[in-house]
Amino acid sequence: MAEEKKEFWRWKEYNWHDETKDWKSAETITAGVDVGSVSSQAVIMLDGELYAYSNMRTGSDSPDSSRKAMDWALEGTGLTLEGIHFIVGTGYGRVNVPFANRAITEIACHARGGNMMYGNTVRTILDMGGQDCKAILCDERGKVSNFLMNDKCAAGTGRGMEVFADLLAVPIEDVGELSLDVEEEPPPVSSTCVVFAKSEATSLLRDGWSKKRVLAAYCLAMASRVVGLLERIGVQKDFAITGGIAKNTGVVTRLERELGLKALQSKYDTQIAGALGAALFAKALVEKKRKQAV
Amino acid sequence: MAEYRTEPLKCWNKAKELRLKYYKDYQDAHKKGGIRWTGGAWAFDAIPAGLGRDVYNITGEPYGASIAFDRKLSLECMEAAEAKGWARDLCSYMRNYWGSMYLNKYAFGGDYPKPDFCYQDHICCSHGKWYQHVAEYKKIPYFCIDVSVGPYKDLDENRLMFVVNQMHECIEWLEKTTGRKYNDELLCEAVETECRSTSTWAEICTLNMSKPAPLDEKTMYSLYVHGTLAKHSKEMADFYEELRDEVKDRVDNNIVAVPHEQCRLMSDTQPPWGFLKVFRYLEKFGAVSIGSLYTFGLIGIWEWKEDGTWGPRTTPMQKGERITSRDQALRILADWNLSKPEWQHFYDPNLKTEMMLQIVKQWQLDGVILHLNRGCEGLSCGIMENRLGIAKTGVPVMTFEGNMGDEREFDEKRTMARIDSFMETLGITIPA
Amino acid sequence: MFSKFYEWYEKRHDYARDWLSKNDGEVVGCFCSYAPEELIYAAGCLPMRVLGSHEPQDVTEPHIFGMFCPFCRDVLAQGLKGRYDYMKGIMIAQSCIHLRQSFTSWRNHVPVDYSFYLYMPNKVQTEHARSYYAGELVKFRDSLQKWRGREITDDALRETAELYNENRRLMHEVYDLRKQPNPPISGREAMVMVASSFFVDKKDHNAELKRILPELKSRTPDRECGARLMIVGSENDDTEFIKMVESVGATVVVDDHCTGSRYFWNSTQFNGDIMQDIANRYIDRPPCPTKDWERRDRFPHVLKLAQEFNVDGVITIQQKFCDPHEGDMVPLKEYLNSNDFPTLFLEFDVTVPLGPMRIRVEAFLEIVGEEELF
Amino acid sequence: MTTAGIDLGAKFVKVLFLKDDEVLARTQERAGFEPIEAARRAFAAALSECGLTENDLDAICATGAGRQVSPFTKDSVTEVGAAAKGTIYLHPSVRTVIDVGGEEGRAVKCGETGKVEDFAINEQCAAGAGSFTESIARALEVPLEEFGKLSLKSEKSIPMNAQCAVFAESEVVSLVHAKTPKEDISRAVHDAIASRIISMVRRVGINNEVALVGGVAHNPGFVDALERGMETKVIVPEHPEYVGALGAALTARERSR
Repeated sequence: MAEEKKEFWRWKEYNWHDETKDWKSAETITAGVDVGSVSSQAVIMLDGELYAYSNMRTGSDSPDSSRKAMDWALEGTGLTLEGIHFIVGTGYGRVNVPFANRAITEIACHARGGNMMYGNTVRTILDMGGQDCKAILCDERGKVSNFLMNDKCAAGTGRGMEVFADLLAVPIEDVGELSLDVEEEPPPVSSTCVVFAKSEATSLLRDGWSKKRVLAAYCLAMASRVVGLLERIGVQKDFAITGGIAKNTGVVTRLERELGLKALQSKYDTQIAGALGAALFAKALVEKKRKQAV
Repeated sequence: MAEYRTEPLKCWNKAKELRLKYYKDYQDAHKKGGIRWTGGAWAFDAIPAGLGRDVYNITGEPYGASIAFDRKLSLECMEAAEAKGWARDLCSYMRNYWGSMYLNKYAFGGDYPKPDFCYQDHICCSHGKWYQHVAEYKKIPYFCIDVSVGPYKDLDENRLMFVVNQMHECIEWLEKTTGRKYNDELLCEAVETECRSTSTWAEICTLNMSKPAPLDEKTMYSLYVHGTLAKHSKEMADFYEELRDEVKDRVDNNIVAVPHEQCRLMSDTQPPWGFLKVFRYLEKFGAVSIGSLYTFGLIGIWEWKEDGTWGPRTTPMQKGERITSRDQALRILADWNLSKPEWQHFYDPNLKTEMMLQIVKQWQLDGVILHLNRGCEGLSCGIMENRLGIAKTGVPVMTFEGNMGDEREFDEKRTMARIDSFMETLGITIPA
Repeated sequence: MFSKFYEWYEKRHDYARDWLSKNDGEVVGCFCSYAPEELIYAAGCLPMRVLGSHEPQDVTEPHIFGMFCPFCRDVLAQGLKGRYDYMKGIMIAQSCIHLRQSFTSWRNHVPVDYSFYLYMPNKVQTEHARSYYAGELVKFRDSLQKWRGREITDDALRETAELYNENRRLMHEVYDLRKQPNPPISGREAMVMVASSFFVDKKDHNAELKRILPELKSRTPDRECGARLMIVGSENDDTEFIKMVESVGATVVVDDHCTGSRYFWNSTQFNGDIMQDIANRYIDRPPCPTKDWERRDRFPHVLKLAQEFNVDGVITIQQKFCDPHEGDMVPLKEYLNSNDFPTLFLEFDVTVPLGPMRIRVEAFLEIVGEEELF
Repeated sequence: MTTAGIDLGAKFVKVLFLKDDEVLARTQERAGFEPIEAARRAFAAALSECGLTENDLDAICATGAGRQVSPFTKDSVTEVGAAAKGTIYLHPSVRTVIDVGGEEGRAVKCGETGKVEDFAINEQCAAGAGSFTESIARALEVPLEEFGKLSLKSEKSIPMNAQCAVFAESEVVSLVHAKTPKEDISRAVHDAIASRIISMVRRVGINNEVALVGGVAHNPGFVDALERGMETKVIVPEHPEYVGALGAALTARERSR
């Protein structure tokens, strides 16, 4: 039974650092580590500017995942963990980042990170993460004023999308594009429940639907569920999406259409918003600490 | 296999016209200087009738169901209610109704007509909140009568008078709210008419004891609804008498609902209104749903007869009584409504099981289908105990989960698959 | 200091069995905080509200449909599993539809000698409710007298009402201490104190309250107060949840729950006819949403508590599928927000998964808390 | 008489040939998106396994979600009926049959002849048992086959409450973060799924004896959790995943008599 199955849900892991910058000349080096339920990111900042980051899957052990993410972000920079002045942990495993100086929720971090990524006009941030989905309202400093999370049902999460990609044997990075390649928008799958949507998709395919059409129906259903969350909190402009699903154009395009609002674009990777916010908080905290010490 | 004669009801179009006229009348009420009120289908609607002959109402449950029929509009309404922050598991009639109000869309075209006041009775937790919110949102007055005085078998003077006293209080409130003088004669007339219409509906249901059945439940849904709109109205009462005569005629001439009837069932609670094809699917098996405690007993008023059978409740007029005073009218109205079969299980599921088993016996049924309706906490109250109670007597019973007004909670394929299994259990196959 | 209350709370069945061995009476299960316990107590019985067990279970599915609230399920499960096998009587004062299910299923499937469904009015806002309810209470008294074979005299009722009033007054005194800048009592301790009063003989409970009060007044809290929170909503005796909230930089200083302040907030006023006096006390108490119409009388009450206890924010919680509270949540949030109290809404189940709850609470505290991050 | 039963399930197509009381062939194929093709393959494999041709079969009956599209026969029996019939044939004393698949669980109360007296099927949000264990095993980085056995090593009960498979996964993640041993997590997961299935079984009543059929019956952790939860022994027939196909073959035989 244990046949070799290709894992279509697996997305690419990567790291990056800015070779034009030299950490040795930085006054404040801070980092943020976001250990999510599905993915982990580490971000290193030099005086409040992005320097290096990594993005990888969370393993079954979160301290270990946080260490791996951090090491990978440091890789090739010559910088070591000890050289970082302040580290903030965030995400599901925020209290399990052994080397962090402080833990802050991912809700605050996404707002703060979003503020930098999309500019200080952003007022609504939708974080579509692995297992939950958060609608966040914030002010011009990136301070949260209100938030909502999905409660009863996990429809509209990255986990659901992974399950789906796997079922249809479509690499997860391609889901969005493929779902847009349909002549006419199909009705949304009636069941957005991850478990039941699977059986519904199977029967649609057996009824002769193309994979693209099924993907379109699922992306649409997912978008409508999320729009519901946004409407409940009351979307304010400007609006931005962070997290893994932000990369899925199939969901984002439909979400924008239903909402009648375009999401802001950013030059940064949408998945690092939480870690970025954490690193920014780390900077504020270390500066405050220095002031107090004086 | 026997094939019986089947033909559409002659009064079908009239039924439809009456229904549309009702919604149109409400919409146009202000043009004629009339009054518009809104509230539940269980409200004592004979009471506002005393304000004049130009008083029109819209009852929330059938209105919510009308929206459910229009799946696109219903989804819009649900989403509008959710956008305001309301929970998705609240009463789906209520969410449809609120959505229509928020969107300012009347299901029968045009804007949502603003009511002059809200008036109803409190049967479940949602009903109290439903019109409280409408009244707040539309900034209109609200009056609600509490009827939670226990099952009819235990009714006594203290309990009856709690309801009657609130009715008196309500009349004073109506006068104050509308500035109109209350007319007791109109009240008496309305109460008499209500007794007549609700007893006649029960009579129509008893005609379905005939085997094969002259009516199927899907048809009955379109007809019982008149009672949920305005049970006190002369038009509706007259229509029910006409319908009764026609159904009698169908029985006499062996005109039936399902041509290959080979299995008789009943259902319970409201159906998923967007998916009445469930009943068409049953027909393929030659299975006819002859009704339910819901279709029989939500509008029909019944009583246990001396011979142990269950039948239409004898009206005060049939007993030779005339209604002539306000107090008498209110006492009769309260007593009559408190005996409503669909009201008893709010206190004790066993009372409902007992009535359902009586229907199984008297209407000669082979099985029972229970809709576990996520959209209505009131009528689903105790439904699993009903299932147990029925199953214990050896009567086959199946359940399916759905929602009367929120199609997102109904799984068509799985429901049909369940029906297949149930029919197999009953030993019924699709006739060739 | 609160060890006695914790012990009662955790070993409620032991307490009840012990009570039975010492008294010539029975334990009567109550299904709602509206139960007029004074009558039961005056009949020589111990009223005991069935609260949550917070244990997952799989026995209620045949009896209660899936869309009904987890609390009503938890209640019935304990009965079906025989946790209350010493309890000979049960009664419900009419409350929400969901709890009625637990009561009727219990009556059908758990052996009891005595059961009573009291038709407590839902419309407490009409004056007619007073005499009607007093009339229903008379029936309850008659029925109890018949069952117990002894008379419930007006004097006994008066005495009991005084005992209950004393309990209410003492718990008020404890609650008053929570108004202090750093309250000497945690939210969890307060919750256990009120919850235990649902099972314990009021005489014992009063004695313990009197014992701790002087000590409590001079107690120096060993923790920072942090953000001052209020918690409002449906039935809640989830001490683990409060513990979690109070471990992340906050203190719950007041509540509006039927298992909390609403249970003891008002007391019986004596005007001559003791049955009417008791009836009035229940008609006039801070209402459950089920009974809060046509006006919303609960909202100003909640606001007043929030102001008097000087809270920074309000957590509104609700048992999943609880229709009465769901019908209040949207306007309640608007009402509190428009009065400058931020709110956080959470949905409860039999057990509350602490991980997902914690992030919501922490994020909320980051909103209401001081601005050290900016 | 030789008959065939074809079970067109959501994940696998299974074929079983029955001659008198002897099973001549058992084959299965992954259903994929073309279950008819899969059925043809499984059917051909079964024929070659016992060296028969289609003409040697006296009757064929289909069951499973895809029973109405079966290419070989119009005759069909529902999953509920087939599970009951197959189980009673193998274990005549059984009165409660529990059938758990990837996305659906069923409980059947049956009489001596395998006649269905009552049945229950899980409602929405019931977290498909099969899919659920798969995703948790993946989150824990444990191979699926070992995941079930792992739970037998644990003695500790940790309550889990999430109704939804995905949220349950977050509860598992919380347990992982709290450094809970994998075997305890495995047991918690199996207990949670079993508890949901038992809830459903209680609707029809737990009437001795109880049997578990379907692919999940191969998972010892689940069987153990089920037995503990119901406080009764559970019979697992040999080849539990073929019981539906067997029931269909038996139905075919009955109907052609």
